[in-house]
Amino acid sequence: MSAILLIAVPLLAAFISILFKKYAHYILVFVSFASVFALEYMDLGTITVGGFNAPFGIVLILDDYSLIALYIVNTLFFLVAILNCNEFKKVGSIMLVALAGLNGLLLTGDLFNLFVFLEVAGIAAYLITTTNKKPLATFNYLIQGTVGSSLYLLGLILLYAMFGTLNMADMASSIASSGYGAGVTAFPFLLMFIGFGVEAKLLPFNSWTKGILANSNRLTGPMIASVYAAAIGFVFGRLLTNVFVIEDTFLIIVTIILIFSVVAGEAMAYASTKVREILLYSSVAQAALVVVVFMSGFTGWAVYLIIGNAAAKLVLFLITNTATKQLGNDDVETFKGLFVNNKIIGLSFTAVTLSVIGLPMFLGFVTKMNILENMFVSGDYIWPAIILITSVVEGIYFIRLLLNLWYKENDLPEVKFEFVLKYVVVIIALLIMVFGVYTEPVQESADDLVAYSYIEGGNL
Amino acid sequence: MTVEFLILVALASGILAYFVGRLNKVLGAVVTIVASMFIFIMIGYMMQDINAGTTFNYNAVEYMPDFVTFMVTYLGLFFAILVTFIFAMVSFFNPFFVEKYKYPALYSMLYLFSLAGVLGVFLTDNFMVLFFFFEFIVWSGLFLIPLGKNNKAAISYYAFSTAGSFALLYAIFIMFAETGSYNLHLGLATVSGTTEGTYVLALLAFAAFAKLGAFPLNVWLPRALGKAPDPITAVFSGGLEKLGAFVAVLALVKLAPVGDIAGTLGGLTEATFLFASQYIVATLGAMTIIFGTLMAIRQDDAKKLLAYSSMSNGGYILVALSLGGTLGLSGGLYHIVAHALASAAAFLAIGAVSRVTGTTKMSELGGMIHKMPVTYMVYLIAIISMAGIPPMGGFISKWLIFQAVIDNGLILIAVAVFFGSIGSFLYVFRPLAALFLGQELPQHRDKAKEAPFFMLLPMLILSGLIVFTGVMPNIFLDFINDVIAELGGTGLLLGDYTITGVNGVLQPTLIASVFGVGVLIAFIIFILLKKSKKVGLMDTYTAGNFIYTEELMHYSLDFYAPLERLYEKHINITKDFYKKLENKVVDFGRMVKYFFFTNKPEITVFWIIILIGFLLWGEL
Amino acid sequence: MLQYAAIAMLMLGLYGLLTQRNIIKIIVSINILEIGLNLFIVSVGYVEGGIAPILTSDFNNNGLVFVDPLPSALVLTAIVIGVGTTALGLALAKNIYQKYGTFEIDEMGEE
Amino acid sequence: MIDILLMILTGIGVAFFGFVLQTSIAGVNRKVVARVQKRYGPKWYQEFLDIFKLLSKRSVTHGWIFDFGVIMALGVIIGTAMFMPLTSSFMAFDGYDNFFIFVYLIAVGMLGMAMSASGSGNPLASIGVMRALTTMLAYEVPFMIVVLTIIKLTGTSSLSEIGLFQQVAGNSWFLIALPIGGIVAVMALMGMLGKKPFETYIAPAEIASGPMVEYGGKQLGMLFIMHEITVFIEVSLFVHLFLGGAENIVLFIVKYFVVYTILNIISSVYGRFKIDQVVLFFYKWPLIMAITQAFIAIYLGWVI
Repeated sequence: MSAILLIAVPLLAAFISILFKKYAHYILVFVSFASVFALEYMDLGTITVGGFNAPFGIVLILDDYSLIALYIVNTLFFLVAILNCNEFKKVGSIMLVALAGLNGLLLTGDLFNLFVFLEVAGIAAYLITTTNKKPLATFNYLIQGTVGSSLYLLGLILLYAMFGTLNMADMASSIASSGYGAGVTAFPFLLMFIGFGVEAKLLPFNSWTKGILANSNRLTGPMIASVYAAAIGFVFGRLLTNVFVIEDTFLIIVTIILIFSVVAGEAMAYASTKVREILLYSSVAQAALVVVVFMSGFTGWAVYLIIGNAAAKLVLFLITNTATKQLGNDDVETFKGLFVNNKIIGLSFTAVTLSVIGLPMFLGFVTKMNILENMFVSGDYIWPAIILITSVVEGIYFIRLLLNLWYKENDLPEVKFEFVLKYVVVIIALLIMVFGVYTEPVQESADDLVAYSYIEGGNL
Repeated sequence: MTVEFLILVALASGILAYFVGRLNKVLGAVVTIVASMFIFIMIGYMMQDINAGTTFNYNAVEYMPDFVTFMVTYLGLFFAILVTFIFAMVSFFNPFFVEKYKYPALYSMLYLFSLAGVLGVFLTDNFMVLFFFFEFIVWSGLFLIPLGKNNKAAISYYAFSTAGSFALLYAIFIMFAETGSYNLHLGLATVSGTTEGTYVLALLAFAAFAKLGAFPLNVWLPRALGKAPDPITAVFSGGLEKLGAFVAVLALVKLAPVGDIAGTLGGLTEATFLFASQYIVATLGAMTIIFGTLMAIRQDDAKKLLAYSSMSNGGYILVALSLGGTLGLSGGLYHIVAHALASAAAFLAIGAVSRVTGTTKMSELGGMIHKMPVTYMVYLIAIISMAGIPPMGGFISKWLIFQAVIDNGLILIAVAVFFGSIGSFLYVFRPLAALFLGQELPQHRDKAKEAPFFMLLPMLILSGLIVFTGVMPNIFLDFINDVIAELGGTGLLLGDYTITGVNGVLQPTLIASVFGVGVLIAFIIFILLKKSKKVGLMDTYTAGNFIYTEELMHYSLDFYAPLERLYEKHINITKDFYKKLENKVVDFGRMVKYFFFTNKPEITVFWIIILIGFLLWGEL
Repeated sequence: MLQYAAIAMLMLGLYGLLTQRNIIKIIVSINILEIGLNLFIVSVGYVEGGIAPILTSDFNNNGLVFVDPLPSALVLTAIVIGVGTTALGLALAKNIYQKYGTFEIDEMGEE
Repeated sequence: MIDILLMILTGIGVAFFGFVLQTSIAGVNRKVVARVQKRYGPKWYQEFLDIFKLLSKRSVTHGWIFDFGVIMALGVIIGTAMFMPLTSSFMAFDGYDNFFIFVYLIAVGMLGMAMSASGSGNPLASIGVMRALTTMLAYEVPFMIVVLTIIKLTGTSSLSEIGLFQQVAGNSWFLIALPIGGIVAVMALMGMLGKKPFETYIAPAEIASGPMVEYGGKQLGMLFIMHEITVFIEVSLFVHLFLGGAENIVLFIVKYFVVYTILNIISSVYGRFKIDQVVLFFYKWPLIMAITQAFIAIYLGWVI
């Protein structure tokens, strides 16, 4: 079956679920479950929509890169859906729209189509965050999201005016052959970079993240922090590796933004005392790191970084939000000694955090080592220094958090975690540990992923 | 008996200890004893194979990624035997201490995990495997420390040792970029002498300083060792600090020193052939000695005092290794052995006291000798060696280090080294007088009783070894000569009983026997004369008035008051420095939060316009 | 000429976002921004002396000069999306008013 | 086996000779100091009388550590004295008279005495021990820096060879060759012997004579013997290092007597420092002088 179904079926289900309000969340769970398994039978290749071939019509591309992206995003989406289906009943249809938008984002090969799916997913995201009961924060997110995507559209149109095409592969080849100096294409690329920067939580553009994630609940936290972050990360990666041409002034601006995001992200996390804020700011820094790795060209390892971060943030936000709902606020003080009497949750939380820091025996360690190794081989000495110093800071505030959560003698907070959550969290932690030690498959798949991330050019 | 098998045994027994520990705390700890003894004996066997002159290369195990290789070298084996021995001895204490901790099963598991890590670090010739186990020890040590009193110490421990291990990682990658492989010997060989060599040397020295707790990075050592559970402090100061010494050997010995020959300071007749890098490391080592000694003299908590003493001994090791040459190397390596044994024994003795009385604060203790005489003797022998006094091992290594310092004519470093050795009499005597001797305080009189046999056994073995390394050092020095030969230096000139340094010959057995003869004569004089009347401790010369309260008659608080007054004002220089550093990071974080994260949308729009303006600055 | 007007409106929208603290005014300035953007998109497709790009019976050979149809097609979707976001914005404004009783962000106070 | 026994016997002989020599010279010096204070002073063998009177008295003990400490202190000091070369050629253990052995074995003696003093349960004794150790920290470092210079110049750390080095025609005694070093050594020697300016830790007027407060009878007698032998070791160290050792025994005794008497005379006119003044004093002038002397002698080679 062709990949278009991944977008069509959720949209159809969304409209059906509006009719049967009561069964909305069952439809959601069923569709997301089906989409995860449908991926098995999807045949790779490019799908032209409406018969027009590549440079003229919209084209969807399913290659190794987007297949892995789809697997990850769909499974994470399914996990979030399962865990929240009984609690958030009325959100079923919006989630389905979000699923369609995300799948569309990952599949599309056309820049304007990317804008449309970005908006569809964006609006679904704004609606999901309304469950936070913080209308001002959602409003803030809406405004910034719209400004970001309008700038993306502006940049897109400028490129269209210059090169006459909207198809990614065609755009890339025409930019290369057009012989324009980098200075010319810098402005539209910067606009598109800012447009995506807002969604990808890069520092100057992400003032919405604090409002949304700091008071998120079991649905919005994992959705925004892991599912959306992963999807945006993958798409941004595809854009960065295929379309963008990054040279002198544009490169300077982008590097400044990224260095500032990584360093400031870690500093902010170090300075904050609320658990969710720590996770939020560390995911800002991780997002910037993903972009850095994409820019230096090791797409394979960037993919593994995204997977590691997305899984980790899912587990972390699930546990933190469940505990916050039952404890009231999420200060580190009230969380002290949380794991003393629920050890399984504690162990998986610790395993996942240590993997994010990059300590041995975990997936994070393998990814970080290989990224640093490739950076050194490619002669870049500055970024590894920044990464190492910031990961020391990151290590300190995560360990401080962990030790507070584990070691406390009297009046421990009573938090009940239901079985499904424990089950999911433990599986993810085990996966991270297994792939941390048994690194064979990770090594090979990362190297050959690098080769496929370049699209072989639509139908040309 | 391959290395992977031993590491697997350690890991497996760790997990076994966890599950057994869940059933019965003490049994879990017993597993740690059995496992660490087994590993120590196996390492001992490996010693025979190596003595046959062949360095075994156990490489490639299927399920590990292909580049994991282990190699047993003299240097690695030297450290491995020493540290596994300390682990084995200290493990005897686990069953008695494990009930007190919050996660007893976790305690035994992590104890064996760090042992596995130690094996991994010392017995490999591949840098990435070394880093993997290096981090693994940091990680398992991290969750052991908070089992003691509080977890702030664990955070500073984590901060410094990760900074150290990431510096090591950066150096590894520099070498990888040069040689394309992670081989340890190849990497160090190709890089030494080049400009990258200076970066690698600086980074490896940074890592060694962080792990040894040397001067610039010493804030974590007293906090972590003071607050950690007692057996863990013994393992840390005896065993895990030797990781830093191992990295120091890699940095200062295997890597050719860098920089111009500093000795030729214009027309000096006595040109010393030391390189700039050796000078810097030696001076930092000297500052560590002075700082450690001064801080140790004023500590009230016995464990903190011994932590500072292991810091200043770390300084000795750094000075010795940085001077290099036959004397420097053999002095440094022998000091590692002597210090490891002495500080492990001392910490175990203090641990035995704290198990019975619950506190190691000297102001709350006194007169423990009357109830714990054997622990007292163990502690006495340990501190004699730690202070470097003749009949014990410490004197031999200090004598070698003095020879090295004098031979190189380093005056200022000699001042620090002499100050350190005399200062060590002071801070080593303080716990002896305040904790063991003096009045026996009533609150401890009934509770205190001698440590059980299984706690005394390791302590006695350790003190026996301390005396043995002092009286018959040549056996250990032969093995150290093999290590030096492997590192490319020339070994020490050893007669059957004598050690010939640069400017003097030493026969330790003769000193010990003359010491014995002297004591015999004094004993004969003592016995011949009239027997004295036994009198209680309270019956002392107090100019006539009657005394009733022991506390008033026990001098332990502010023991060296006149000396402490001299440098009271500027004690925590480094602590304040790191506090300020931390505050800087927190302020920067808050400032960014204030500027970038508010609920008003115009912030983002403002920054977008700024960025676009920045790009289009030239064009319009 | 039209492009300059479009860019001016875009600038105006951005200025509105920067200065206004009233929720409704922010939504209005977002709309101005989007209209300016849409105008700009349409203006990109303009061809000097081109005729409407509709193939009718008498304009069926493609020798004629047509105006580029693609941007105007894109504008359709852009406008629809603009409507969607504005509708959502207004709904949120209602919630905010219900909760805080005012539209001025400053008076709402940090939560 | 026999020669080892012979060596040990000669060692014991050397130690005994040292004890007798020092006690008699101390007696003579008590007369010299008395003359300085316008009185006649006791007979020259008064020191012997005091010691044997004490040894015959029955006294009190505060437990096994109290006695063990005294035995260890006296034993170690006797052991150290056995190593001491009397003249540059005659010594018990040929070639093993290393400088560091003396410095460290004296420390063991100090440790033994300190251990038993603290073990006596009297806080004044512990305070006295603390003062003794602090003063040792003060005078030891400058002294060892000067000795470092000597060892660096002569290339050997055995006392007899240093003595022979100074007796060679060309070179003069180190007291003259290293003038500043000589002054520092004298000051350090006064600290070691506990002579007036630095005798805070064993001054009778201070806390009931410092560490010795709880001793009496044979323990005090043995500590007196230990004190005498320590003085013998320290002064003969000074003689070998700075006054060019001695070709024959008579010259050794003359030099020994001259050094000890001059020190006694100097000390009889001084007051007493407080403990932190002692530390401050030693770490200000003597240390700077020692370092400059070392720098000049080693790096610039200016040796008279």
